[in-house]
Amino acid sequence: MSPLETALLLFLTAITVLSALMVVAVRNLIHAGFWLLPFFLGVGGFYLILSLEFLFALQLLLYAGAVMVVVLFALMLTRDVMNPQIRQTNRLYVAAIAASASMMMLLIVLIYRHLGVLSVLPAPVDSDAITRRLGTMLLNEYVLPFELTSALLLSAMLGAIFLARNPRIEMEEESGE
Amino acid sequence: MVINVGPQHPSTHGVLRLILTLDGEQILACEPVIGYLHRGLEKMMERRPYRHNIPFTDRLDYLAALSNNLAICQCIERLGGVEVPERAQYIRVLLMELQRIASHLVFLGTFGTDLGATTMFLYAFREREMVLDLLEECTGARLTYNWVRVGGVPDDLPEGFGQKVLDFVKLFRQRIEEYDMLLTRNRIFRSRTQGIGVIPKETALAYGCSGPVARASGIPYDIRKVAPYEVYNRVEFDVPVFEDGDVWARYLVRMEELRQSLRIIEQVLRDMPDGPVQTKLPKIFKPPAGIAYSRVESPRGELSFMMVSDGGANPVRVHIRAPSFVNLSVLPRLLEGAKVADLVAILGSIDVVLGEIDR
Amino acid sequence: MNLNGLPLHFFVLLSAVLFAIGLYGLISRRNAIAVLMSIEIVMNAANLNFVAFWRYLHPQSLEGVVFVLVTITVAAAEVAVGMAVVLSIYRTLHTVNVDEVAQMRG
Amino acid sequence: MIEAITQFFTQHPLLWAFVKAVVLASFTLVIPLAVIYVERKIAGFIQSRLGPLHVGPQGTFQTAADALKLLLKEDIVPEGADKRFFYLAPYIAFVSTVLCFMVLPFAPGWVALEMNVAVLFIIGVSLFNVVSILMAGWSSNNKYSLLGGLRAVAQLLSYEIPMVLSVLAVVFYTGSLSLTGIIEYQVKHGWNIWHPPIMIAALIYFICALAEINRTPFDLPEAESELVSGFNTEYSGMRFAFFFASEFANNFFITAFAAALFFGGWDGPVLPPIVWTFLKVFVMIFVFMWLRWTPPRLRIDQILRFAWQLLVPVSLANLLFAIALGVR
Amino acid sequence: MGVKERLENGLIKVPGGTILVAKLADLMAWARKSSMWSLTFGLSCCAIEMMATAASRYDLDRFGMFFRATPRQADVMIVAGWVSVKMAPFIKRLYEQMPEPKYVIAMGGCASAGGPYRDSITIVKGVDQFVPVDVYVYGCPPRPENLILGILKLQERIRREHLAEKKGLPKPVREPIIIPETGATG
Amino acid sequence: MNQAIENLLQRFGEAVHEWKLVSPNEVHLTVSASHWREVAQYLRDDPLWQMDYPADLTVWDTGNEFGVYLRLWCSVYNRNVIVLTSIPREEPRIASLATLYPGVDWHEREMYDMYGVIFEGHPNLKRILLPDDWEGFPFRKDYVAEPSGNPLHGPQPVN
Amino acid sequence: MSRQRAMRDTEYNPLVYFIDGLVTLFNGMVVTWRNLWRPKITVRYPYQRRPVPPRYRGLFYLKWNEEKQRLNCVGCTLCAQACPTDVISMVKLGKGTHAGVSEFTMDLGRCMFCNLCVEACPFDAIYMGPNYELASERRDVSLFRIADLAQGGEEAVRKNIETIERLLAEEEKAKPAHAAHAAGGQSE
Repeated sequence: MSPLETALLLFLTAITVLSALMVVAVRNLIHAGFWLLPFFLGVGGFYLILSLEFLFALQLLLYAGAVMVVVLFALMLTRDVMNPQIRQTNRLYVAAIAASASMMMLLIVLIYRHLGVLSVLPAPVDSDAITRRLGTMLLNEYVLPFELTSALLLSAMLGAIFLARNPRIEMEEESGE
Repeated sequence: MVINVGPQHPSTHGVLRLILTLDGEQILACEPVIGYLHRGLEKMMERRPYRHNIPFTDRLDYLAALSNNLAICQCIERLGGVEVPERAQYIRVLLMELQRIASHLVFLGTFGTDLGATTMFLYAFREREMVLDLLEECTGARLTYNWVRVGGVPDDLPEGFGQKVLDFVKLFRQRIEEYDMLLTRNRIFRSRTQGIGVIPKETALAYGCSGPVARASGIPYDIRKVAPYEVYNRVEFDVPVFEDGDVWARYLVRMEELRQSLRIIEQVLRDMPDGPVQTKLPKIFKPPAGIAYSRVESPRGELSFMMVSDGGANPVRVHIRAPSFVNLSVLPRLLEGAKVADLVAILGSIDVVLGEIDR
Repeated sequence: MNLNGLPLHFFVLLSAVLFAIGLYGLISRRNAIAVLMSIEIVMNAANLNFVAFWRYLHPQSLEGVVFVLVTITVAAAEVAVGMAVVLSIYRTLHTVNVDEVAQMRG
Repeated sequence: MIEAITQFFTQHPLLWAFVKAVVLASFTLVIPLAVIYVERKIAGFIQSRLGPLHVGPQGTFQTAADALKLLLKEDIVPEGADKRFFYLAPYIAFVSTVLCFMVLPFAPGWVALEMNVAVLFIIGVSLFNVVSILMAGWSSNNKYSLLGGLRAVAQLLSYEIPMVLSVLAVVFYTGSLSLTGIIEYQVKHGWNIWHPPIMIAALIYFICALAEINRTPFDLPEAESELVSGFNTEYSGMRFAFFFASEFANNFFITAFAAALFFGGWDGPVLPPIVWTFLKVFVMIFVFMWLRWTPPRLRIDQILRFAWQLLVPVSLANLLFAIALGVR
Repeated sequence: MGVKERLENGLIKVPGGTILVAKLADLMAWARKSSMWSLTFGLSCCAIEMMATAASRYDLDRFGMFFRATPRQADVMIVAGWVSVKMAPFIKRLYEQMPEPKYVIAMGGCASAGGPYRDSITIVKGVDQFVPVDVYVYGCPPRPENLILGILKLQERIRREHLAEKKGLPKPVREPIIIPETGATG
Repeated sequence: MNQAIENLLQRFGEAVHEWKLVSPNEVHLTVSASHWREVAQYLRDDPLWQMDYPADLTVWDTGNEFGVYLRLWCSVYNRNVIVLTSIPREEPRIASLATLYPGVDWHEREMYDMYGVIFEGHPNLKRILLPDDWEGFPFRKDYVAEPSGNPLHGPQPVN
Repeated sequence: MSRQRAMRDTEYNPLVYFIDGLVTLFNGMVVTWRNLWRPKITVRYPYQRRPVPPRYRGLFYLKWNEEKQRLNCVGCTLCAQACPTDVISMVKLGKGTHAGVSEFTMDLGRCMFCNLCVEACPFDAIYMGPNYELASERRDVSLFRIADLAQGGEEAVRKNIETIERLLAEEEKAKPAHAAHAAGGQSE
């Protein structure tokens, strides 16, 4: 890895972690929602590094585009309960820090235990071919999960429309897309 | 949520302010705030001799200045018992109908813009310029004509005016067809206007709505028929009346009135007799004491002047019953439960002129 | 990108950190939408892990990627339903605070 | 000379990328000038008037003057605004447009970034536009802005779905996710537009494109008569210029995208490919403008109802149709 | 604004400096005067003439003017019509919302000097009592040509102001003008 | 018409001071202020009158008293009625018709605004045209206006 | 009186509405297409003018009488009395048959261009001309003095005063008994 690439990687990591922190820590929820954007983009960047262009585009489309916008939309529709002055954390505030910190420590310890197994150098892959193979595989070997997912998606869509339906406000129907 | 629309807002046709209480997209209550153009005109008129007040009326309903001129002149004529020569009456009717066309064209244009059809605005104004050219040639002004006097009109029609008007009528008939094709028949336009802002007949009556607003609600109230003035009883024309009372009906009434106005103009030009156009009156005009009122069908509805005289040179009281003022008072009732998006269409279809509301 | 010199544990650690952050948000936030956002972070962390392990350990078989695809789709569905639920709760109870919603019981 | 330059840039790929980015960004800044000028001229002619006339010959410098003036205007941040997001929103809109142009092939080889998932990338990136609108609407601290922003987002998201579905129809039909691949397929097999499922897809795409670039009858987000100026009500000067530019660049892009998907991109006889691309784009832009100045606008609930009740089912059915008829 | 100020302070150093800066300044004045977006601000009768000016026959778009609904994006405020006491604060507020550089055209006798409502109790005698007016367009209402003339005068003024700026002269001052009372009664 | 007038006179007797048949379908009535609302209600509800359309309502100031003018129209028989009354200047009070005829609501508010006439029973009697903080009632004959002075209190001249 | 029901549409059906929408939209586009090729009606104002009709009521002028070498105005103030907004004021010069004006001021900031003054004038002295260009950067441009209003300008005013003074002097010579200070007098 060249120094430039290292710098880029560090930059990407910093952005991802920082924006994830902001999402959970910022008091103003709208700000938290907007911080999702760099987070998703950062994760997408890692997909790109791992030569998965297809996943990158999907991440862009579904997370950075759809999910984030829907979240923001919902936030803005319910904005009158979201006074930025209101405390956004609950009583489990300290417990949460403790829990997540210990969880992180645990994971790190586990990872270092198995460091030997993990330090493998990857073989180069052709990202173009991956996309193509992915399509074939989804319709052959993995057709069951694929179908299940689509069924889930369909039911989710129907459920969302049903739940969000309001005889008075038709505007919100699309939030269940 | 409370939203303040106006006083400077592109859809309020002037400086009307609406305080809307919203629940989502629905309007719960609407409170119009008017008076941003108030200038105490009625008081100013009390300080001036009768005939000095005529030019001020130009600035009431500035889209139909001639109607206002006619209304005040009729009122003074009734107060003083002045007769108007026949030719002058014909000229008045001719100009009134031209004025009605010009005014309805402004309605058409602004209503089109309100609903997003910007081109309609420019087409309507293009044709309006033609009417204005005609009126300018006759009266010498584009907007504030001041061309009706107590006892007639100041001057005869200019040379060759009739032919020019007829040419315009012929062209304008085709243009109305074009408007129909562009706007009236448009599916989007129809679904934006039909069934929106319904004024039931009883409401329209109780609120005293007049003009196209009343006629779209099924009240056959047109002063030209109910209490014919000038020579309106000698010309043949239909008054369109619709039962539905929605935005669409109000729009159709105005479109039909455009056609009827053309009909009236043709008849008037055909029948116009020769003769004097003005009755001689004394320099200082002092009508006898009393109360008089006049009613005129302005493009917006019943325009009525009420004057109280004590025999002096100045009126004791001039009251203007402005059609927009009354029609606008229905708005809060009309907007209850309506959608915000329909506000523009509803307000546009009432076609108010703030100049005469605020006086 | 050339991955020479970039060990797998970089990705694994990163996703561990992201997971912990998401967990913190999941526990500590009161607003239902914020909780959903934290879930998204957790899911992304998991996705990253899947992809990284696939890329380093089994680059020929694509299972990891398929998993991620499914997860992303499920996440999208989850957000759609979640938001619909939140909105309907908001409409009836005028709050999206998780604690309060739990107390009120509809 | 040229060889030397080529070699220099092959040795420094990052520099080359930078050059390409700069060129694309300036293209995105300049193309709106032309589009806006054409738009105003056409609007004028349709409305029996002349349009810009006195600034430069036939008013050609009009939009340049507008842009320059906007850059020189005072930059007001409204009181109570969320400053950071308020500053950021126009740039996000602009960047999203530039990113779209990044993967768009203008002619064989004339593409800044050859991406094999270009279509998905474009759809994903164009959603940033939505984010910027939300950002602008929310951060302005103005009810009109917020309402305009929410409406815009509801509309854009609703129309994104049938649009994606109709674009996917093309993707399935031609069997390629890359724009270059799609165009090359058309060069070989004839333009997509002549194939029945794609014809329907093109119609749906056309309608959705109108909604995506906020043209009548879907110009609600900026409906002057209702919401003053929609989400950009509070924006002034340069930031507004960026919104304005990105809107019209988007206009250009969406037609260029359509040209690539349905009309064979650079494909055409006699003239060089780049000319064909621009010719197709400008013909389509003319049709868009012609259409813009004709009908009134729909109401927000009608817009959404139209998308969900008609466009989404039809485009889904059409997608299946296209898959069934597709080559592979 | 940043570029402009730096230009004026001469902080942008280029070889052969002053000429280039002067040319740039010319360019800026040109841009400003040939792209005046105006605020839709119709009050009364004159508003109709203003609309007529924007319509096909006179076509303000020729000069690069079109109407923006929001004051944030407007350069010129055309106050068309009489201004009442109730309306005046709103006009002032809208004026303050406009970004610099901003100009005001008072259209019609009413906005310029109170017009025929000289003895009205609620009409402000000229909009220049609370916002600085650059061009007065008299007439009741002014013909569209007259308004266009006013706009041309404003363009001229922008050019001149800029020339004065360039030569280091003070800006042309808006002097308060006291109109002698005329008329039989007062 | 005659029958209708007779009924009216019978019903109200002395309260109708004066009546005049101006034309076959137009009557001018002068009534006492105390019966203002009753007369209006009678005119609206009586089957022979059915004056269902409130055309106009206004007030004028003669210097001694306020005159009140109400014009009604009947959509059934196409008739006009003008009802006049007068109220003292010192205590300008009269019954409101706004609940009978919603159309006179704004007219009454305007008259309150300009003359300070208090319409008793009006649901929302406050200023309509003038700013809320205006002092005095400008249409009264004794109102002293300062036409040449600048009535603008807030913004100061700039230049 | 025609009483009719407005043309109504059938119940909402997305597909029918959509197709109808396309057709009517196309109709509208035909109209706009037709207008695209019509001659443009724009007047390029500063470079091209439309003539105003002869009755146009623009800026005033005081008529110059070439035969009598004076302005027609005799300073009778009838126009000032006829004006609803007190636009006109004047300074009378001389009296009797040889009366005239030495100053005649108009504040167009107030003028409604209503033509009442012109109609009131029995001496054919004041008219409203075709000049409508009244825009300026100066507020006091609305104030027109006699030299701006008179046909022939400065020169005409000078000649007017000369003529009237000469006539007055002649008259005085004819009637020497009269006191000789009747050079001017206020109109009121």
